Amino acid sequence: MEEVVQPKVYVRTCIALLVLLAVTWSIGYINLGPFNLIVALAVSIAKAIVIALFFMHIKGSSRILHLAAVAGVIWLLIMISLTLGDYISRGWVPLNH
Amino acid sequence: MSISISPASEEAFVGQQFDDIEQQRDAAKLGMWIFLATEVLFFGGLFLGYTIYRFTYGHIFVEASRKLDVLIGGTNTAVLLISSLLMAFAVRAAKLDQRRALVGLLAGTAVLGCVFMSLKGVEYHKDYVDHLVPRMGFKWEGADPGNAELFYWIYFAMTGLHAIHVTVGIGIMLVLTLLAWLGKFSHGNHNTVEIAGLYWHFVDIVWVFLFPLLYLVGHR
Amino acid sequence: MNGTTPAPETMKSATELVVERPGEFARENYLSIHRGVRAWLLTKDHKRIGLLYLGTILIFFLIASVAAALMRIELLTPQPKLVTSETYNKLFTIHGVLMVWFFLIPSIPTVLGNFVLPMMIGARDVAFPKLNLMSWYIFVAGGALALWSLIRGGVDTGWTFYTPYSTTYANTHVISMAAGVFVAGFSTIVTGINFIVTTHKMRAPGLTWFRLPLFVWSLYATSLIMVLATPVLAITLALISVERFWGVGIFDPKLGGDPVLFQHLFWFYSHPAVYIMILPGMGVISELITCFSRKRIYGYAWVGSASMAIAILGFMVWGHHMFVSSQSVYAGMIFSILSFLVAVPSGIKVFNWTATLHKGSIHFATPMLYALGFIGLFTIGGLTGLFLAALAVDVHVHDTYFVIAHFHYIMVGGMVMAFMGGLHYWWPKISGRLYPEFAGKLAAMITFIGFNLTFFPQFILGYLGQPRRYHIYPPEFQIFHVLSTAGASVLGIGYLMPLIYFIWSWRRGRAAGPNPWRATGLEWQTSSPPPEHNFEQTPIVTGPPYSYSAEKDVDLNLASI
Amino acid sequence: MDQFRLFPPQASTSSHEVDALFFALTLISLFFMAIIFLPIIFFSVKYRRGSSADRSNPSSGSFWVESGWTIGPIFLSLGLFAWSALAYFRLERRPANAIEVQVVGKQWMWKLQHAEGKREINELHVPVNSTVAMTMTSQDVIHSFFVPAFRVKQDVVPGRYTGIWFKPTRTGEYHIFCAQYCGTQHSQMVGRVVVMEPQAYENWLKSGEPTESIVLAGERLFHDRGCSGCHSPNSQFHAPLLQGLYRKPVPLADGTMATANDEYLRDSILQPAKQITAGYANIMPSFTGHLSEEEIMQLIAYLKYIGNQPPPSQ
Repeated sequence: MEEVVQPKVYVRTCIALLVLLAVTWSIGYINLGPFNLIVALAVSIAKAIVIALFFMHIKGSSRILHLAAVAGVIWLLIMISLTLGDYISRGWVPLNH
Repeated sequence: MSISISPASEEAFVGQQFDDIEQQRDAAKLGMWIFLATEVLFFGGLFLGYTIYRFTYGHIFVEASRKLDVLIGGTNTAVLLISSLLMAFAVRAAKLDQRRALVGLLAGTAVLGCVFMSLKGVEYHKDYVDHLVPRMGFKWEGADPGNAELFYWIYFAMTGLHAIHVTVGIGIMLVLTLLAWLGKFSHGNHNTVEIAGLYWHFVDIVWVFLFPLLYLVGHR
Repeated sequence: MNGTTPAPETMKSATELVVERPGEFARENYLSIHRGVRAWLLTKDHKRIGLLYLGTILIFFLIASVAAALMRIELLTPQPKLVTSETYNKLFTIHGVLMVWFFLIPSIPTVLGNFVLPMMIGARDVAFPKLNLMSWYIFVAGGALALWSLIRGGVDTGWTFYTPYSTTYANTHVISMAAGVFVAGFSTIVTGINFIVTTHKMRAPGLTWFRLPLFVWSLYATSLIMVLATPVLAITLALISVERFWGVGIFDPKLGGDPVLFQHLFWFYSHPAVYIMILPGMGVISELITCFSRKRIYGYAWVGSASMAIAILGFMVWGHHMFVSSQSVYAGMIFSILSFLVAVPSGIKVFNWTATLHKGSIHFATPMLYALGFIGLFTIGGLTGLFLAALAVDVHVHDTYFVIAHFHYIMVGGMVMAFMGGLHYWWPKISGRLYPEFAGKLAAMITFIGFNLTFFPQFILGYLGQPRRYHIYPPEFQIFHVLSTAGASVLGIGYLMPLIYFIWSWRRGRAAGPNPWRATGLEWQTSSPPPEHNFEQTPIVTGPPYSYSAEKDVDLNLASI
Repeated sequence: MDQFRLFPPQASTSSHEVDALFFALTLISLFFMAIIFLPIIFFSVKYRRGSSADRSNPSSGSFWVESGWTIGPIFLSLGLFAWSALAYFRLERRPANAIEVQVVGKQWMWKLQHAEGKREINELHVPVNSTVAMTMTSQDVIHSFFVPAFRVKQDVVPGRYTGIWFKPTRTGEYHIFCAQYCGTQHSQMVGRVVVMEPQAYENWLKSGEPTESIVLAGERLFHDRGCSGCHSPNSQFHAPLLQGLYRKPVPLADGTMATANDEYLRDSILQPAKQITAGYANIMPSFTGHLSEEEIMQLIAYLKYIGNQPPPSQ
């Protein structure tokens, strides 16, 4: 027995995604300093979650699929955070005294 | 609210290693999601490079980013999002055994993928004319041309790898359109369409991150 | 456990009957059912694919061993005698690349894992048999590319491909070699996906996660690393190939790029890859120790969880390869503490194997000798790993023979011993025949002695300061190199013997019967060699694994020759 | 230098510290080998098949035993980590008032220059009981400067500076190795450190042809390459003055702060837009490709020299 979602769910999802795109795009013309990056990333993450939940049917899937969906992201964050940690702290012990 | 459909002669598609079609579908979906996790880390290497150099050369990245065409980048985002909508409907049509709708939706997805690639091609050509392609007549008026070249190198690597994925996706869609037209996905055999859909949506998600990170580094 | 319970009773199944027919060679089996080259090349049977892999990786093992032998002969004298520096550099590169990516990483997972994983969980095949065959073809394609770059003149970057040497300064065939490894990486990914899905979705009724054999746990943990680490290697190799081809790239110092970033990306893959190489070995050892001491494993849940802990923690320690690379001091400290912690689950495994022997009934069959050898060598390899995790000591021994000795104790002393042990253990299932036991024991002991003679002197050599990848070295180091070369020739005999008697026993060995070791795993509850779809009927599992009894004396087929 | 031994000579202050940790680790390893190997041998004999040992009521696990051999090693490893990290920190943080040596690695030789201007290739003369600090870079691939007798090693990376320091405690000659694989003649990128009595070192410095000191060479470059055209008080261009700058905090245009150390100065010469000083326009051209690594080091030595002088009152 397979279940299918009603069309309006997909249409609403797509409208939400286009609205979020408009938000990113317009924020790009306003100077928010470091918040430009933060807002852009937040919107992108929101979009990705919406796509995964509704288009890719993570909503209503088994727990193992949830795990598989986040595993790649968690591992990417491990890679980025530990590497970035190296670059941020490089100058902390000065080469010369 | 959801509509239920009942399977008809599904057992014909079950591999000998599986007990029933339910097990086969679950296995295929799980396999695809794990593959997508590997894809996240495949792109992840480039995202790491981007993060490190943006941290190191933030100033130059902002300046270099302003030379990219945000109109094409943004339009392409919308094109991909709408193609994802068509793909989602295609999976639904496959589950409901609506053959003609399925053929149309798969073809539509492929067409939007081609639109994306065409716009990308126009943009790459524009970048070439503007001397933004590393090692191919690259010119930079501002300070530190090396760092700017680094940004465009990352830009071409990330969008190039994404474009390869879109091209593969278009190929898959065309094959699926043909198979759907031949009626291969009827009577509950919609697994392949669903798996291909997951791939297409994933490629969409990658672009959702690439657009702001490359085109909107600082404010314009 | 009740000591009088016959072991197989916990595995209720229709196939149980075959256990009552000892010493019989199953005429109808996966080998006999379809004959001809075409049937082999198009097979979707996980058992045949395992054998295809065995043949393929043996070729790479032999080529890489020849490279090692040439290096060891060259190093008998401080000054060059046999080859030029350029050739020497190509030799250690080909040795490293082929051993790491074309032998060690595929060895246990694709040969033993492919062969027994579906049987251990009572499945008819892996979840995606076509993908399984495809992964072998991808592997062969990758290997062909690697051999092609070898034939064209080889590569001299070392298996680590460090930039900017590999991208800008090397004059050898880096791109085709990187492409070979890139392609082979996808075969690893496909195998990993297949194993994870198989373990999740294909288990026999009643086979809960905590009834899984520990080999399955370790293959699952390995697959996790395969799917999450390998893509990073793939993109990194793609980046250096494009950079080399294009002339600029993201690691290029001329653009302000950082060559150390390459090392982060490379070791994010390559350190977890070390666990791809050792975790399956640990799983094999858990099977061997229990079977040949007729005991349940001590601390089942701890050994299983330790595999998962190693797989996950193993991803966060890559920076210990970079303590002198100009990485930040503080990043070095984080990576150091995590490296110390990843030693703890490995320790847990060793302690539990030792405790399993307590009150056992220990049979010194060939697989058990390899298993005991594994524990000894892995313990030394693991403890010397602490020296490398300790920041200040690592500064001195980094890139010296100390590191070489350490990882050979893990990779060769650990993984290859486990592979040989596992191959002997499952050989009766694979071939339906017994190997000659006396020759087996002799080979195991020769391997152990030869290994220690080869690699122990290298610890001393390393602390003295002999750097790795040196073609010419100061004369005062010669005595240790001579010892090492002598050991390598002994080790070579230890590896050649099984090759000969396995081939011999394939046709001439005594029929083994379904379960010559009286083992409890599901793979032993079917005939040897198994039928095409493993079981006549899907087995149903009702109890925990390793329901051995040490109090009941069993006679294993040890005196077969 | 060339004699058979089982243990490397201890010829610097850090060699004692590293060896102490090494022996502690060796003892701990022997302890663990004993508690693993002795029971294995004992059980192998006692519980060999067919022996009459008591095998009743075997245990298949105990929470407390497992916790014991989990938590014990965790604490032990934390202790080892703390010890090794402290020693590492001392190795990485170089002391003040050291004899400075500039090192450029290239395929396949070490080029060294003393502050007084004396140059050496694959040889390094240093006085005993004095701290020597080296600033290193590579002009091609990654190399690694390794002196086993001092227990020090540091990769030499193109595009940036790395440092290493040691304080020799025994006169004699010791190996220098390149420890990072760097190409065909990697194993010939070797040399020797000659540790001398202080007086002998002074004599050695004065021997040979008279040399121009690094600072003087840098000053010459500062004028020849046009740096002084902008970076001087009476320049018509608006560029930061460099007197009194060295090791001082510099406010940047993006609101953050930087310290004017060697790496900052190097980046400012090669990638001037990376860190723009607040209040100045981004007008300086990049000198990438116009200066050799040695010249950049000489220039920085001069910038250090004027950077330690008081800034001009105007």
